[in-house]
Amino acid sequence: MILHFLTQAVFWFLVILTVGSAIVVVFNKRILHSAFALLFTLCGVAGLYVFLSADFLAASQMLVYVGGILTLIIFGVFLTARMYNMSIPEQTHQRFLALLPVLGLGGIIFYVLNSAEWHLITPMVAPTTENLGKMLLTTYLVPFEVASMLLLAALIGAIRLARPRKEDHDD
Amino acid sequence: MIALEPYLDLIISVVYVVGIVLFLSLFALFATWLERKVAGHIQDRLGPMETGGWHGWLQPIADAIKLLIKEDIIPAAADKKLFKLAPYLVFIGSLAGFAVLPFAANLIGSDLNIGVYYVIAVTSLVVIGILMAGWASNNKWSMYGAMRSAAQMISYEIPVALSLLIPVMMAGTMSMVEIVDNQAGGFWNWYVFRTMPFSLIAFVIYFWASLAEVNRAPFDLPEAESELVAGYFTEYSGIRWAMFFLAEYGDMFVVSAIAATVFLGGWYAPFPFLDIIPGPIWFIGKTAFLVFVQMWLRWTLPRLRVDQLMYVCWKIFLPFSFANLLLVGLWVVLKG
Amino acid sequence: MSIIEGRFEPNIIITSVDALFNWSRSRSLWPITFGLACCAIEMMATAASRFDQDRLGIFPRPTPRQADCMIVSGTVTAKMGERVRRLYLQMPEPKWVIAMGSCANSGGPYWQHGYHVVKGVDQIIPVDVYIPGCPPRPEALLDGFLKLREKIEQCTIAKKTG
Amino acid sequence: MNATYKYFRDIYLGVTTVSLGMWITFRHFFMPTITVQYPREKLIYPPRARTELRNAIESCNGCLQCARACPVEIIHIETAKAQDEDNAGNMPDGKPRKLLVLTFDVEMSKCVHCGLCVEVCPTESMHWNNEHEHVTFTREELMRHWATYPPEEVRRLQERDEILKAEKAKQAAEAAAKKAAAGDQPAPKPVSKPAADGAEKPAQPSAAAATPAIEKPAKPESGDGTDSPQKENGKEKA
Repeated sequence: MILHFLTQAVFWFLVILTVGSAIVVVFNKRILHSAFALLFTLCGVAGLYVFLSADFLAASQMLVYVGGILTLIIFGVFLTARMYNMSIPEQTHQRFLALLPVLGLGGIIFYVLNSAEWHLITPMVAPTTENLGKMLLTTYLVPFEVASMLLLAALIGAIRLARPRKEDHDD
Repeated sequence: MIALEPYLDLIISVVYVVGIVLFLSLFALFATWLERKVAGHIQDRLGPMETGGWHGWLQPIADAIKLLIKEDIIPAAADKKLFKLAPYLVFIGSLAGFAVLPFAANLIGSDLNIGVYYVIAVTSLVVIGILMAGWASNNKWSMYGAMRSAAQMISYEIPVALSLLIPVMMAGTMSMVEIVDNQAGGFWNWYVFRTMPFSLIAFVIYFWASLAEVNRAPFDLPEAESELVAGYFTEYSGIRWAMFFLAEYGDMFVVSAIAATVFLGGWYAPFPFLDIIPGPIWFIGKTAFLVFVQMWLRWTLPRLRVDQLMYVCWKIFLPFSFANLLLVGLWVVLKG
Repeated sequence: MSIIEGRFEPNIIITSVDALFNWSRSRSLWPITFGLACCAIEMMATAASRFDQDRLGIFPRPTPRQADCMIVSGTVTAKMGERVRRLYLQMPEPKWVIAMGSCANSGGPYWQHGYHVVKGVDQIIPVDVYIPGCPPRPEALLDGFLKLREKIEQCTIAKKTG
Repeated sequence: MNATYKYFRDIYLGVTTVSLGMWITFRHFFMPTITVQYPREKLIYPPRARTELRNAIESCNGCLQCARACPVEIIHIETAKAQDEDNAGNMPDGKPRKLLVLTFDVEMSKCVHCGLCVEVCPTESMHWNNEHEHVTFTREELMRHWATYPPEEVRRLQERDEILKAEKAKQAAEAAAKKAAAGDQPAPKPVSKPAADGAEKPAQPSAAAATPAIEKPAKPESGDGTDSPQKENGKEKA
């Protein structure tokens, strides 16, 4: 009873954390506060993954999104001139025009949510890492390799951009 | 009287968490004392002597009480919310690592099957906390310290992860308990001595890179007092600063404990006949020895420059880790 | 501390809490490291192996936010005085100041004709302990810390200390 | 140098030098410490070490040489001539004490520990004390008062000295007047101090005025500091 209640409480805490900080991300005027609020959104999502017993995914979420992408965003904010205290204009001048895509997108999402078949699965306690690894290197080998090629290309491109030019610097 | 049976797990968890927090605080306190003694003796002096009876052992207690009752300054120009939040975030990041440390076969917070991966993941919380502290202080030194710290921790996460993959590959699991169980029966079974010299190189790379992870000398650029006052915690005083300090020593324990777990046989004794000494003592002993080596290194080596730091990471540790990984992978495959 | 200031007579609880607090404060005096002149060399010598101020729990800190006391070691010029005062104001309460050497005490050799020297650091910040000497030997600085301990031990949480 | 060679050489040097450094600190870890645990053990310095400045007032003859030598002018001495009624006793060298040291104040907060006062002291009463525990809580405490006379006694002795000096001045003026009346000297010297300075030259031809005139030159030697105005004057010139 208490355990069930606690589980529920943790779940709802995670939900409120995720959604609440996501709202802060969108509506906060200071861009860096938004970036830091994103931390809690990402952590909340990681917590929800744990509820789905996708532990590897949860840890990856922390490692990649919190450790990598969020840090990158914060660095981007830090290193952009005059961005520390830049306030984002909140008023929009075309509210009615904006309402159309919002309603359209919301309708599509609502339709998808309504028409999808939701399989309620019982959480598995078995390790997921082995299955994940096997599937990545067998069934989903092609998308995996395509993703790694993309990342490699990005890496090489970044190095190329960051390198000093020959005329600037010759040794 | 309600039946305690269903809640036993819960109660044990709560007790364990409280115990870990206590252990972390006590360890951090006496690690500061040990650090000052080690520094003293390396420099032919004594370190704390007068406070408390034997060799100034009450020194950390006096420091802790003083920090607790010190004025808590929040600078007027600081970003107050983030300024208050940052120490907790750093502390939580450090504490979360303790959840998977196997003090003994059944004395572990949670034997996750992704244990090693989990530890690497939660350290990213520390990075965000440090960035937050540096920015919220509204101080250029804090800012530089935070950016250096983030750059260094993210860079060094890669050699750390690659070196940790070697024992993971050899054990075929990421669960801490299983990794340790694979090293049972004498020190020649420890992963640091198997597949010589690859795993030894992996251990050395892990240990050095973990120094950078926890901002210890010779990689203490983020808090370099000769150039950046005190780095990201320049503006922190009293108990908030103490939390950063606690987190730093907690991190030292975590990285040393992981090294002890995956390379040095965890709670197993070096010789089978010494197994009568309980596991937690071996585990904490090995960890404490590695913490001692960290201090020893700190008082031996000067601080590196930023470019040297990055050179060591990207041009030495990274290629060696990759080569190491490949060779150990071959070894594992060929051995079957 | 402000909640309980001036509300209680000294009683058994107040005095024992005082004893604990004063013990911890006086045993863990962390000075902020900055040297102004030649006295700074003796200050460093005090921290070095021969005299080892760490024995007494004196542990230099790089930032004023973590410091408990300030060693004004050397000539305080009018220009530097501003900075010294700012560093002092940045330290968290409770805080103490040690004036080390003749220049910090009263201008030293510059007391007569030194147009550029603050004639004693106590003109800009409150000083608790004066150490004469030019520069004082490490023993004198250590003695200053010991005297400062005596002063700290008279603090009480029941009333504001000066 | 080949880049590859340099790369591996750097790694090799890094590993070996770090190991060497760790070996050195490890050895120091087990070496005996050289710390002097100050409040319990104290170093003894040679007698001339500039430790704490002290004046043994019982052997001070009030000659003011230290005050003149002091580069920061922080030694303030006032003396009075000893009379028979004072029972001033003898100096440590056995000669009778000529001057009473009424005040001997040193502003220790300004002292630069140069040691010049110790060098010039003829009686070695200024000395280094070989102690360090002279830390104070207030700046006023750093004003060292080494003379032992209570303030009212100081005032009484100063007044007595004034009276004696006024008498002497009167005698000198009288003598000068007598001399002027007797001889054919140009201007009479009515005031004491110019008389003291100027009396030497005109005194020589006249044997009648010899007695007071000889006393006068003797005065600046021993008695430049007999009273404060004279002392102040002397110091200003110095």
